Amino acid sequence: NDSATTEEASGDGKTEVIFWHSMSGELERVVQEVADGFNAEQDEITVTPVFQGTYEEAITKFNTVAGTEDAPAIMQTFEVGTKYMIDSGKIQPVQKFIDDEGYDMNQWEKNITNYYAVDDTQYSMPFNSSTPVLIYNKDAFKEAGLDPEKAPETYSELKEAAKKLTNDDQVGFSILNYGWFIEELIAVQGGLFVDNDNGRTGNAEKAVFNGEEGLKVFELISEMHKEGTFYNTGQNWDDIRAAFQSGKIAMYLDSSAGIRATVDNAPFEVGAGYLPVPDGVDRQGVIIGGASLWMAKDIDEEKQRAAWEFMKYVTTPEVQAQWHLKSGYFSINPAAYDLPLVQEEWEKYPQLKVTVDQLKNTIPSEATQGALISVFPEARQKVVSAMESLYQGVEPKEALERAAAEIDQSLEAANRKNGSQ
Amino acid sequence: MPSLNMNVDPKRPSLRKNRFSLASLEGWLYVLPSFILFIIFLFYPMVRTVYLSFFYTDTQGKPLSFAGWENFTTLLSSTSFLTSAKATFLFVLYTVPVGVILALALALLANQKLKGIGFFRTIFSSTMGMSVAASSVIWMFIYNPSIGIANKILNFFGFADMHFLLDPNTALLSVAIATIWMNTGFTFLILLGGLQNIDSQLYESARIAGVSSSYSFRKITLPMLSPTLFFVLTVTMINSFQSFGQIDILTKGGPIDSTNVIVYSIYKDAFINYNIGSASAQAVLLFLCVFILTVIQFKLGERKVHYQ
Amino acid sequence: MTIGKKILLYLVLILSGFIMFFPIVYAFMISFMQGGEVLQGKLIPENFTLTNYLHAFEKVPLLRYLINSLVVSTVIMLGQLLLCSLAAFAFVFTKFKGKNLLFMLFISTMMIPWEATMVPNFQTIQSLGWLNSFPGLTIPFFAMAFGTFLLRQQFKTIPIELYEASQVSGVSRFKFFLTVVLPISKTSLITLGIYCFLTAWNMYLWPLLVTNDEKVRTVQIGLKQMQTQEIASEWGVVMAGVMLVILPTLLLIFVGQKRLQEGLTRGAIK
Amino acid sequence: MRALELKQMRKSYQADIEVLKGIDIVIEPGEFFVLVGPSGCGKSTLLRMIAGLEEISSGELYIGGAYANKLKPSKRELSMVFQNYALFPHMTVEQNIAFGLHVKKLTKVEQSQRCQEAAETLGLTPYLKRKPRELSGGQRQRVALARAIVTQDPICLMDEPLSNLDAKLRTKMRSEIRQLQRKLGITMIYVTHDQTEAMTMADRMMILNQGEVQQVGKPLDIYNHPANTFVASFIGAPPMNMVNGYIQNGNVHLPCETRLPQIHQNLAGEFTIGIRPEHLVRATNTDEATLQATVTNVEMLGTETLINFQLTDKLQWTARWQGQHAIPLGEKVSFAIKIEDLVFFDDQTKQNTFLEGVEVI
Amino acid sequence: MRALELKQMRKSYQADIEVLKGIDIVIEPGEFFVLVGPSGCGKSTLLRMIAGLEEISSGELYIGGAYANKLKPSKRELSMVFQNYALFPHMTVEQNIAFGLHVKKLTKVEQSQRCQEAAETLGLTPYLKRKPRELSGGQRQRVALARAIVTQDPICLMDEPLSNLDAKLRTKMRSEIRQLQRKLGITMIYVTHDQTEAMTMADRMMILNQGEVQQVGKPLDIYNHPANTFVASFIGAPPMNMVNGYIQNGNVHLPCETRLPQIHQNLAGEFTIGIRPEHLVRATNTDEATLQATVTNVEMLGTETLINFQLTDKLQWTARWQGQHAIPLGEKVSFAIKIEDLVFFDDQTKQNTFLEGVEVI
Ligand SMILES: Nc1ncnc2c1ncn2[C@@H]1O[C@H](COP(=O)(O)OP(=O)(O)OP(=O)(O)O)[C@@H](O)[C@H]1O
Ligand SMILES: Nc1ncnc2c1ncn2[C@@H]1O[C@H](COP(=O)(O)OP(=O)(O)OP(=O)(O)O)[C@@H](O)[C@H]1O
Ligand SMILES: [Mg+2]
Ligand SMILES: [Mg+2]
Repeated sequence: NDSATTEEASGDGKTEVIFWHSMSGELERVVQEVADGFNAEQDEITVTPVFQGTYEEAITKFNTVAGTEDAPAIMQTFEVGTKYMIDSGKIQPVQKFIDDEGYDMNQWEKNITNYYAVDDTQYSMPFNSSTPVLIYNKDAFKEAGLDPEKAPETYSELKEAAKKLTNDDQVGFSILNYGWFIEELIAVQGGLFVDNDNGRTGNAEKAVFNGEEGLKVFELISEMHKEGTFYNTGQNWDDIRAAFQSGKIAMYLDSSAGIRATVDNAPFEVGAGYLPVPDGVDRQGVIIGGASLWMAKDIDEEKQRAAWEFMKYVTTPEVQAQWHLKSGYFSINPAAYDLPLVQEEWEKYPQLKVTVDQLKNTIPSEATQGALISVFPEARQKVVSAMESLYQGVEPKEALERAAAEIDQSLEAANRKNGSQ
Repeated sequence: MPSLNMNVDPKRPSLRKNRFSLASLEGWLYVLPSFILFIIFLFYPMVRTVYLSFFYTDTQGKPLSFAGWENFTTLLSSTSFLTSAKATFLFVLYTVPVGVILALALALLANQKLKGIGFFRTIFSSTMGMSVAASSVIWMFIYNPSIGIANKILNFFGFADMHFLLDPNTALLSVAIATIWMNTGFTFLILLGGLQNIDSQLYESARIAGVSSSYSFRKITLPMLSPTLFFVLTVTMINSFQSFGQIDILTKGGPIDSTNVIVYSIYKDAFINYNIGSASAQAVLLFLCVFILTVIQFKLGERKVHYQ
Repeated sequence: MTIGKKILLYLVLILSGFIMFFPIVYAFMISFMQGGEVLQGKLIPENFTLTNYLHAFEKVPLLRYLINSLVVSTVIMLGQLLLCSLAAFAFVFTKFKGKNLLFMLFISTMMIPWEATMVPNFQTIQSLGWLNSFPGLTIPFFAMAFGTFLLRQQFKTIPIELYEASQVSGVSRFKFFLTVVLPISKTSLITLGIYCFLTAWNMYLWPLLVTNDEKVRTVQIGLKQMQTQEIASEWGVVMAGVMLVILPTLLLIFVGQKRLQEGLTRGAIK
Repeated sequence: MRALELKQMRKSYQADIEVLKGIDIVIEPGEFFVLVGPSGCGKSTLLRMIAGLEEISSGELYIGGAYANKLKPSKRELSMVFQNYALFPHMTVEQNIAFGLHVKKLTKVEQSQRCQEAAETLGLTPYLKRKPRELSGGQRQRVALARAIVTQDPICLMDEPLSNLDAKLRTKMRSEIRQLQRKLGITMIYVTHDQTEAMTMADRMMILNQGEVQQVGKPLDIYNHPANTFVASFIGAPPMNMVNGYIQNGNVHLPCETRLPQIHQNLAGEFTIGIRPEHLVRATNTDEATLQATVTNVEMLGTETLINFQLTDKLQWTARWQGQHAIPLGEKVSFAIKIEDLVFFDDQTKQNTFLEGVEVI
Repeated sequence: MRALELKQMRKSYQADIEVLKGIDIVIEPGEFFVLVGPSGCGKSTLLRMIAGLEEISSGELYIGGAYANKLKPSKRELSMVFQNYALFPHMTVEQNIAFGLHVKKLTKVEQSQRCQEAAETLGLTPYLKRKPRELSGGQRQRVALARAIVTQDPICLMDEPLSNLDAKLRTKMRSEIRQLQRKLGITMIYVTHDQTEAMTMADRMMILNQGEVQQVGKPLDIYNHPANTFVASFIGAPPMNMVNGYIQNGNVHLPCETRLPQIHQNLAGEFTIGIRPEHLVRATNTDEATLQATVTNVEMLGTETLINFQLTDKLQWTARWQGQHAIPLGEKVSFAIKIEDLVFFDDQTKQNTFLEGVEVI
């Protein structure tokens, strides 16, 4: 019995904090290290990280145990699940502890915490955060006669570069068929995804990404694809990376968290740049992606406190520096970047700094705060479908409108259900 | 002769009843353990699913209010469900006949009396040892447009690159091929077992008659194998309707929903989009659909099957 | 068989064997690749070192997981063989009211999408207090329509004379089941056994759901733990994991195949 | 020792075809009861019904006085040799023989001893460790036989248990089975196609034709007094010669060249007249009653010779002579007939008129 | 019409047990060749080797003059009736019979006609639509038979094809098969346990024992001149009576109460002496050569009576008398013996010394 084991573990008088996460691979070890570090530092609390599968799998499980003894104290959930978690009524906003303790939240990176704050309430604690960046093959740039130190910044530069980079064996550019990138490409122009200020001043009722900004993004993809300078790599992260590493594509958008491995694995020099914007548009910055840590509601107050202690520990600059270096995710606490440890690493991987700069330069707004949608996963699927239809020759406008209409429907259905609750 | 049947011993009915119920009881006893587990772990959830399919649910799957047939009517009128249904049927159509025929061919091949045949049997059945997840990852690499072996082979033979999983026209087929590969091992093993169970005397008889091997295949092997074939067909069909893992890993239902088979759609609705009501309705529809097909298969098929 | 035909047969065998086995060989190759080699589309690794395998063991408690998987799979296999053969026996060799209906009911369970049953089953297991325990991992799978169906088909090919002969000998039905039906169906039982074992071995979502503890978790969770989403997976290590995980199963097939070859018996003897 | 009683037992596999049409018979405890009849007449079906393997369509069965229609086979305490052996392919000969012995409450030692004995009796000792598949047809049949006799059940049903054995072994088996049956007082129902078996082993025998009982009785009685033409021609090999003839004024008229004495009885009318082949002996002196005919075929079996001859254009008769007689084909031979050897059957009902021992005037 | 030649054919299933130990025989085209021998002696194995179903361990097989060791069964142009029928369970009787007919280049009409004919001959017409499972044992066997005869292949192998038929049907089948074989000139190899079948059907017959040929020849020759004690006791039912005796000064000494004349030949030494049961006739006058013994068992078969008597303490002999003789058990009977009916076998080799027709002094 699960609760039994919990009791047992806390038999030595320590409060046990179960921490469900979805960090697999190398990341799991880093999470474990962080927990170990915390456990070693004090002797009141033990944090036990437990891998619970993908975010979707974990959330399903959380959903079934929330409110019972089997619920974990800390639950990691991806950014699109934010609204779901808020609405579920089964979590305790961390704002409570911030207020209780008068914790200074300003040490946290505003551009990150913003995403998880609604109506000035901080709901969860950002944990692993990333943003999209443009990754490119410097060797290929050289070969094509482009400046390898200067990444394309506008659509026309991008197109230009892609054209030059495209030959029999290589295609200039690619974006993973993943809704996140579209959201980012719209946000960087200052565009919104849904109405009611990206769902942050009220439940989103309509999709608005089919506006001018979205159209520009779709047109870019469509045009480039028609020209043959855009390569469709599907929905798999590994596929697009394989395409890049094997020299099939010369530029693509990747998550900031994946950069280091890409640099390590590529048999050529890798460059990183900001997300490109349409010509004549001011860069607004990027939305944070990744996941955050939530606290369960119906558990012992003591456990909640313990969980909060852990969260605070996680955000200390030292821990964040480790985290940033080992995982590739951003540090929530910008102070971490000033540590010599990080600076050294940045020497080695200048690409990392690019990502951090891009985030720092982000102008806080509803657009870059990111959308809050109850049907976010579904919306992303629709956007992916729309992207895919572009490759089949569907007009960008039509594809966008169709996706928007479908998302409207889902929004309406969701709101109706919420209303009847 | 009905008139004679009237002439029954007066003590017989009671006797018969007694014996009948006793024998019945024995039969039930054998079935009971399975039956109880089925009730707890399959029928009860299924009933719940059916129940939920008539409700609007919140994102956590709690019924909110009675929806009547609405979940169903919405589904049946939505194009995406129809696409899913079509994809499902196509998928079954691609995988079942080809898969069974392929496995049968391999089984026939491996049924020869040759030196070292055991090695080949092991090879042929080896795909059975691969989990769907592991196999799918391998196939993901094989199909990868930039590094995959599939395109390398195509190029080798002078064909242009293909975007197996990225082109809505080929994605389903590509997943089907991977699925066939995954299923072949087990189907092969079952069919081989069936083949080896056929009495060799029958073949001896045929060999003496001098009929061609294709004739004895049609007239002896197939009919004698029919119980096994029937089983394999039924099971692969049902399994094919339920394929999930490979789609999740290879295509996630895309591109443009072309591989969004119903089970995957159920999964998405239930675990990603939190539309439990709709997911339940789809599950019910899928269940009914497979059930009807299976009943038909039993009604038509079992008649043609020759048991000993 | 003429020499020519033999050679042809061998050629076809080798070719189809190669095609069937290629993906596994490919996985094997990947399991030795370092860093980006996989993503660069290499077929053969630069050098065959065991580092990936060592990494695989380091990353997750693979040995522990393997043992758990072994226990879980074996228990499930035995449970399924027992329950399925009992039920199949009833369907073939006993008469009772509603037999056919019950059989259809059994078959129909195969059509229930497991996605629909998962959450309620989780709650059942939770309320039974079986989370994090072997019963929770195994018992829900003991009953299996598929296996019952398979064995029913096999049992139906047993000549009824054998049943009659043992009836006349005064042997009880259960004894007949033990001493005649089971041995004669050895082939099918082994096949089914392998299948059950492998399916259990390959389970992922259910063990993930009902366990929170490394002490009872199984290898497929371990495999998943090796893969990552947003950052690049180390495919070499993942495949090393895959190879380690399929090694026992391939071995099982190999051994089972041997047993299958021996265990062939045919119908009644006239 | 257990009696068996069959009351109006009927069986139909398909709705409208009756395979057994009301069998009424009481089989005494310890009796050796032989069942004969042409192929497909229902012998195996009857055995299977007694064993409880086939449902009784109507009628009643009593075993040892108890109503047994619905009794399970395993409760009937009988053993059976199946016509098609029904050996267990996965068991060795030894295991096959010992199968089911454990229910008899015997010690392991007794079991194996009985098993050894049976194997010894049936000459199976060298094959005890083999699987049925590696045995010859006759050896398999003997395993089936062994399996039945080890049980020593009070009732034993045997369906052509010796059909695949050679004459010598068969003779041996015959006496072994008979002795065993006597010793243990087994009630035996035995189906056979072998006349010698039927005649030598049976206490009583029953002739079945198309599901109907033709005659029940002691073998010799049946041989000597066949109830009807069917029995007459079925029992005895070669079968009884038969022809349609008539009696007028004490003269027996056969449709061929004959010289027969007048008979005493006050008989007249049409009859089917029969005579056994062995009664058509070679005529030696001229004043015997004779029948002349042309020889068409001669079969010398060593011990005896079968002489086929053309009685009428359409009718062949057979005579059976002791010893070896190389008669040239086409020769006209005189066969002596004793008038008392003739059997008269009612022309309509084909029933025996029991006019035997007709006196010569 | 096709000849068959077997040269030193051997077979072992397991490494060290030879089931057939070098069979040398030429079977003439169109010959009806019967194979007999005790159960398990290798008859079926031999047939299966000829058919090409069993590998030839060593030796050579020629069919129609051509080396056939490696020939496929289908290329040997032969048909076969299997001892255990080997019917196709999933096909109707009709389909079973017609199976493989299409390779014979016959029109559909011819095929179905042949099929009808065969079914008619074998009395299977009412069962054409049934599956083997719904047939009686004899009916199944007839289907197997029909399947072989429809093909009209030049060589036909039959393994106890009539064992499950009743005497009457068997007699009929016997002549049908023989006629068909003659008409089509089929070379037939026929395994049987039925002596009558062997004697009446065979052109030549071969006696096999433990994989070794004992004697080959015309049935009557074999009956009259058995090559050794095995053949003597195997052919003829009941078997030849045998005893160890010796000749001294022209006197034949048997270990029992006898009165035998002196013999002429200049013979002496120990012999195994045999006499057939039918030669032990009832003594009628007092000056005959006789043998006295006590009757222990009498079996009346209708046509004939088998009288068992105690020759010595340990040895039982059987006499076979025509007709029905109800001799009381325990009676002392005198059996007349003709000295020329005695057969003398070498005491050591058990081979026949061919001292037949020994003259009485
Ligand atoms: N597959 C086999 N493996 C091993 N031994 C076998 C096999 N088949 C037959 N034998 C043995 O070979 C010997 C000859 O068998 P075969 O079947 O030829 O006898 P048979 O003369 O036909 O006897 P029957 O009259 O009883 O049918 C027997 O002792 C038998 O046990
Ligand atoms: N399962 C069945 N379904 C339909 N008809 C059957 C079935 N079994 C037997 N019969 C028919 O019933 C009749 C009697 O069969 P049964 O087996 O009792 O004959 P039998 O006397 O034993 O003959 P044989 O001497 O040839 O073995 C036959 O005509 C047969 O065709
Ligand atoms: Mg029968
Ligand atoms: Mg044989």
